[in-house]
Amino acid sequence: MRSITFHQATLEALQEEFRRDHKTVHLSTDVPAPLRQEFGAARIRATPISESSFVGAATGLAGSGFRPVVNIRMATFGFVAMDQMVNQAAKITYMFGGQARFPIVYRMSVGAGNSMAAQHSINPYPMFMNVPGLKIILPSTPYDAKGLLKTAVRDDNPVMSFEHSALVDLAGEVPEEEYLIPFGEAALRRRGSDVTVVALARMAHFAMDVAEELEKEGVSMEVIDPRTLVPLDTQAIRDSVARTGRLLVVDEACRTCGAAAEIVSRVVEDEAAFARLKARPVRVCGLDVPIPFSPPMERYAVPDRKRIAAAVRDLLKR
Amino acid sequence: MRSITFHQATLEALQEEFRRDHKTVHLSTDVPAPLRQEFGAARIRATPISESSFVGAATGLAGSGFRPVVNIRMATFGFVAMDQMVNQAAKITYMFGGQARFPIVYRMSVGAGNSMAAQHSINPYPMFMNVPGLKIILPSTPYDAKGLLKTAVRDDNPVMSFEHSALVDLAGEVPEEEYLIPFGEAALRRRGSDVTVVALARMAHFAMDVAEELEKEGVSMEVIDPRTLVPLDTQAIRDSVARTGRLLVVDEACRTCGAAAEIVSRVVEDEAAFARLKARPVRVCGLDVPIPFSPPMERYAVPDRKRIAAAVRDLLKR
Amino acid sequence: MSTRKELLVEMYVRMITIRRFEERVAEDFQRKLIPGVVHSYIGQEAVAVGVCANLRREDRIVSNHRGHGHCIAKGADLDRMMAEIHGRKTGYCKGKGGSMHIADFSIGMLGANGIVAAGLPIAAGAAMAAQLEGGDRVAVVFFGDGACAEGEFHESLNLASIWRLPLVFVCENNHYGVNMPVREAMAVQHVAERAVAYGMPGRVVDGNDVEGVYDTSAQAVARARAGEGPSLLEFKTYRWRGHFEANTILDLRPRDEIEAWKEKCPIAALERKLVREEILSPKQLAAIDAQALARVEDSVRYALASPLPEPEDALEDVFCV
Amino acid sequence: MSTRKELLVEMYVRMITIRRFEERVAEDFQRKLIPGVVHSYIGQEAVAVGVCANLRREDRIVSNHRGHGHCIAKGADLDRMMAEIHGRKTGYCKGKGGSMHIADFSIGMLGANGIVAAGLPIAAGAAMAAQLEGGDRVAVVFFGDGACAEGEFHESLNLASIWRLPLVFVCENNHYGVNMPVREAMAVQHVAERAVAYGMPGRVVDGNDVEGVYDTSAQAVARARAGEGPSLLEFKTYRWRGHFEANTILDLRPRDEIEAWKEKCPIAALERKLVREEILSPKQLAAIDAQALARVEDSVRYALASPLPEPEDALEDVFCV
Ligand SMILES: Cc1ncc(C[n+]2csc(CCOP(=O)(O)OP(=O)(O)O)c2C)c(N)n1
Ligand SMILES: Cc1ncc(C[n+]2csc(CCOP(=O)(O)OP(=O)(O)O)c2C)c(N)n1
Ligand SMILES: [Mg+2]
Ligand SMILES: [Mg+2]
Repeated sequence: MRSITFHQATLEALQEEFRRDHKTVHLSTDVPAPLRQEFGAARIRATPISESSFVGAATGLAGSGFRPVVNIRMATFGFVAMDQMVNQAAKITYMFGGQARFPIVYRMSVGAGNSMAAQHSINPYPMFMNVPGLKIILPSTPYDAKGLLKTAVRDDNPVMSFEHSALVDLAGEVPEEEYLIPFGEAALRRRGSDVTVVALARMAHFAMDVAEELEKEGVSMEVIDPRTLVPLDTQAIRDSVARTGRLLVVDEACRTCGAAAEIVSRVVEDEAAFARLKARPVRVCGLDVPIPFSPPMERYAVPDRKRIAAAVRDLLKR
Repeated sequence: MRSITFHQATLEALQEEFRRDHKTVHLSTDVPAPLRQEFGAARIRATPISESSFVGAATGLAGSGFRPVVNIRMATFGFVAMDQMVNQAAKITYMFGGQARFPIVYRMSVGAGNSMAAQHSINPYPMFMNVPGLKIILPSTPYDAKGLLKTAVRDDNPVMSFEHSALVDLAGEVPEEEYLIPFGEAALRRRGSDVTVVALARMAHFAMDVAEELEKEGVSMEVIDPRTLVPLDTQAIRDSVARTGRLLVVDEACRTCGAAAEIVSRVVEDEAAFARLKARPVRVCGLDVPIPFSPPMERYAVPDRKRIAAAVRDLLKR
Repeated sequence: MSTRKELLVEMYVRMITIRRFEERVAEDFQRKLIPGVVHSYIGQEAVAVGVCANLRREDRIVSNHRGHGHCIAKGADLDRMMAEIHGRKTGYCKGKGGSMHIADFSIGMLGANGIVAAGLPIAAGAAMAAQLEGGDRVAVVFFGDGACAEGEFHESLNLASIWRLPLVFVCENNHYGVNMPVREAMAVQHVAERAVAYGMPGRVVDGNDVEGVYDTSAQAVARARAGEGPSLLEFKTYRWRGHFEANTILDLRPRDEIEAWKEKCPIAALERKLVREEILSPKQLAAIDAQALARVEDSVRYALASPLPEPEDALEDVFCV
Repeated sequence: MSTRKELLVEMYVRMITIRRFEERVAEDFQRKLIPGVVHSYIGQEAVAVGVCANLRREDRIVSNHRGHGHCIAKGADLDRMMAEIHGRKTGYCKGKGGSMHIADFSIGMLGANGIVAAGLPIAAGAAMAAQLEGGDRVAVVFFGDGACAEGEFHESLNLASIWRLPLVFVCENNHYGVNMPVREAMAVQHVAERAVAYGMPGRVVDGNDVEGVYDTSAQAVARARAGEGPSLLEFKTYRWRGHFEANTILDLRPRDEIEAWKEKCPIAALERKLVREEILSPKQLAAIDAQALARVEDSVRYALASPLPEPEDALEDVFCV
């Protein structure tokens, strides 16, 4: 199968969906040239730097029968438009009793690793998970990115796509034929029997590396990549933990009230999974600090392979 | 001891602190008359409806040696100023290497129960817990409200005070003498041996009612009110669970990635507490829905005494 | 009757309907029949009616927290409005929204909004939709003087002007945002002076003169339909009642100021004109009024006869499927 | 030398220092010595220097993502700046901030900022502090043309005008926000036209003429010191390099436009003037330049000799105790 980058995969997803449905429109401060060329300046709009206005405009467009895709670029720029996402788009279907559909896709890049410092390195998806009315995808491979983004464009609800900046140039197999990936189905990246490692976004790759490394030590790691956080494939995770008896959640986002806390809670509050737990569940997350600029500190602030491996080894001691 | 309302207690806290330190200033769209009268229009400013500007101004004031208190009123109005809180104030001490202090208090009212519908009934403190650099208090009694708010004004960091709208008129004992309540010390509301119930804000009162009710059935409930969420008195909760072997967390905020998920996770990831758990930990939280307007639905969307009692009874069956 | 006369009568019907509707809502709120809060439109009727009289069903409007008048002016059904305000299952939003979140997408009413100024960007999107559709639909957004201090005011006017969106910005300057006088909230005299910052026309008009409102907005709507871009209209008016129907916020406005504005009642002014120009007799006026009142009473009966939602209905409509 | 001449020389020293500093930063970035991104100030030196020449140490400035020039103009230490840019422990922020977050509160430099327009409200707060202090301190905020589309631009100008804050709004209009031409981002010709919406003076000035910048901002600063309120100054200028020193964003600006603006180099213009008016000889100029270069080279040596932070330092400074 051909191999393309994460970036190309998301571009293809939009190209295909924009061809398919002429009600799709694109809003962003910097215009993706291939989209502008193919679909014109009316549908592919370059916006001023005023996120509230164009994020809010997306809601008005959606409520008027269009399917806007908003590329906010770095997730951090979304905070100036926060009300329009969490207080308008997320609640509007509900507040209006379901009388209108609001198909909106927000794309935001996230993640540390490029020395972009505190404001440009955040992973805010846990904040949005706490807001009912938003679907959230978090792809880790070009294949998933394309399939999930296409599903997102067709979804009749606001969907946030968080895309890790360190994955943009990652290449991976993507079929020529069209495909969609449904929301709420985790990817079982690797079967294993000793421990369930739920790893998000970039961390899924780290977890796979660690699994390979630890295999040499006789450790059998199961690696699950949820791919979508809302809805979350809770069942797949619980089932896995019920089999392995051990849970490690790895997430680059900050620990407190993070996605990992939610995943741990969903597992332990399940009778079956709880009963099978052989050891306390463990989280390896981004530290509860703003991301520092200088590389030694930045590397320390987010999980790495070593920390993941250590956590797995520690878990297996019990 | 004299009894005053939650509202009066917070007003007294500000009056005392504003007398104590002339560097304190107050910003809000509607001016508290007693403060304006005593401290004048220069320090007690009425702002236009432009939250980003005055929330941001608080950061500039703080960085220039003042101690601003910003009353955002309903937490929902804070979303239009989100960047100034989570991306500026929260990170600024850190990004600048600790060279300046940013003593800022943000007051926000939260909570459902008044048929104010989705935009005006939110409990967004879990979102802010995910943001390092913000301290968070969540008082449930006039006594705590006063003592914590005074501590907040003296703290050299941004502190968010979330105040449940249904508690504003609640009366309670508050001494005439000055006192402060340190952050990070949970209040043990009631000793018990069968189950630890960690209950936040208004839910602490519900939990106390349930404890009384269930006492008649021979159930001994321990009730802990964390009072501050950042820092969180993790030790007190773990110790309690290690004694009772059972954990229920009750929070009105939405369940997913909520404060309850964090509390559950902090307990189960602790060796000692985990080892003593006799039953799976349980969360009773606000449903993952925007708060609906009509009373029957609104009541259903948030925890009530019945749901708490049922959860406790169910836990004790194991 | 000539078209102009018909128009005046039609506008009168709408205005008196809003007035009677709002009076009844206030009354029922005080009687604790209505949950939550409601923001009364009494005193501002000429604005919603004068503006919306220029609109077609397929044109879109976006409203704010003080939205009942906009709904009625755009042709919303009183029964379903009243049912929503009472939190009934038959309401526009199945009881999920209440007074602050009434919407009727089938008539182009894209929703009231509890967040000050949040409707402006949404309206820009609705106007962009109209532009993409290629017809001559327009969008109108209603907001208060208080909203003009918010960043979204600026961002939306800027976006609309650079994209020449078919959008009319309607500022209802009732001189206060809660208790903050607009003269303390900005350093210029008129909101509409700000239009120059966006290269769009700005107009300041008596908002209690429905004909003036109609004529001014007719120009702005025509301009929008012609693809010539947005306008900023400021209508000076006044709300008669407190910020909302609840006693949690004091009304600090001067008593005599309130009374003076009541003298300038937009409905009484129109009545005088209709009688003076012999378009309607006092008797006909009374009949229309009685009919409006009857419609409002019907809507209350409808609301009260409607079932409350089931608790579990709370679980529906988070997402549409 | 007369004061005016001294001023010109002093401004020349600052401008050439910024230029040499930024050249070296760009070079070291290309050599991958500097992590993250840096936004070059080359081409805009006259703005920061002309404005800050009016300020005292205790006056406060707030900057944006393109902040090196503002820091140097306000008197920041090159060593600690360069160390910060290189992520060293000896940097202004102990390596926690980097290029986009340099601050020096001891000289009233309240920080660069990675979020477009976020500095404006912060500066309003600094100006309010000055007002409360009761002296004649002022605050200045630097922002780009792109920032003028953000809501915080509007909110801050409004707040400053109604409170008559001692604040000078300095828009560095370099004609683009990344690749978005300012003429497409707003429907008026000049940002400063927007001052009328706030009842404050607005001025449009050649931002490459340091004397003009100095004189215009002298008036605005004097006005602020006198308690007469804020001003909006727009300086037309141009950045010579790409949006930032990284190749992740293409520079889509016309080549010949860039070249034309290089012809209008603010430093070359000042040099010509200094020589023409016989304030400095070409030789003296060269000596100053050499000295600036040496200072920059020293700062690089300082930075490179400084230790990197320990990984665990990441845990400090989340809160101050
Ligand atoms: C962002 C935000 N801030 C504050 C509020 C609280 N609030 C509701 S209405 C209102 C006053 C609005 O004034 P104006 O826009 O003039 O409308 P009016 O009520 O006068 O019709 C305020 C402050 C809010 N809903 N949203
Ligand atoms: C709120 C926000 N949106 C977008 C960005 C990304 N961004 C950084 S600088 C910039 C351009 C700013 O243009 P301008 O204000 O003119 O400053 P210049 O770079 O031209 O000096 C953009 C879009 C950001 N940092 N913050
Ligand atoms: Mg008003
Ligand atoms: Mg620019």
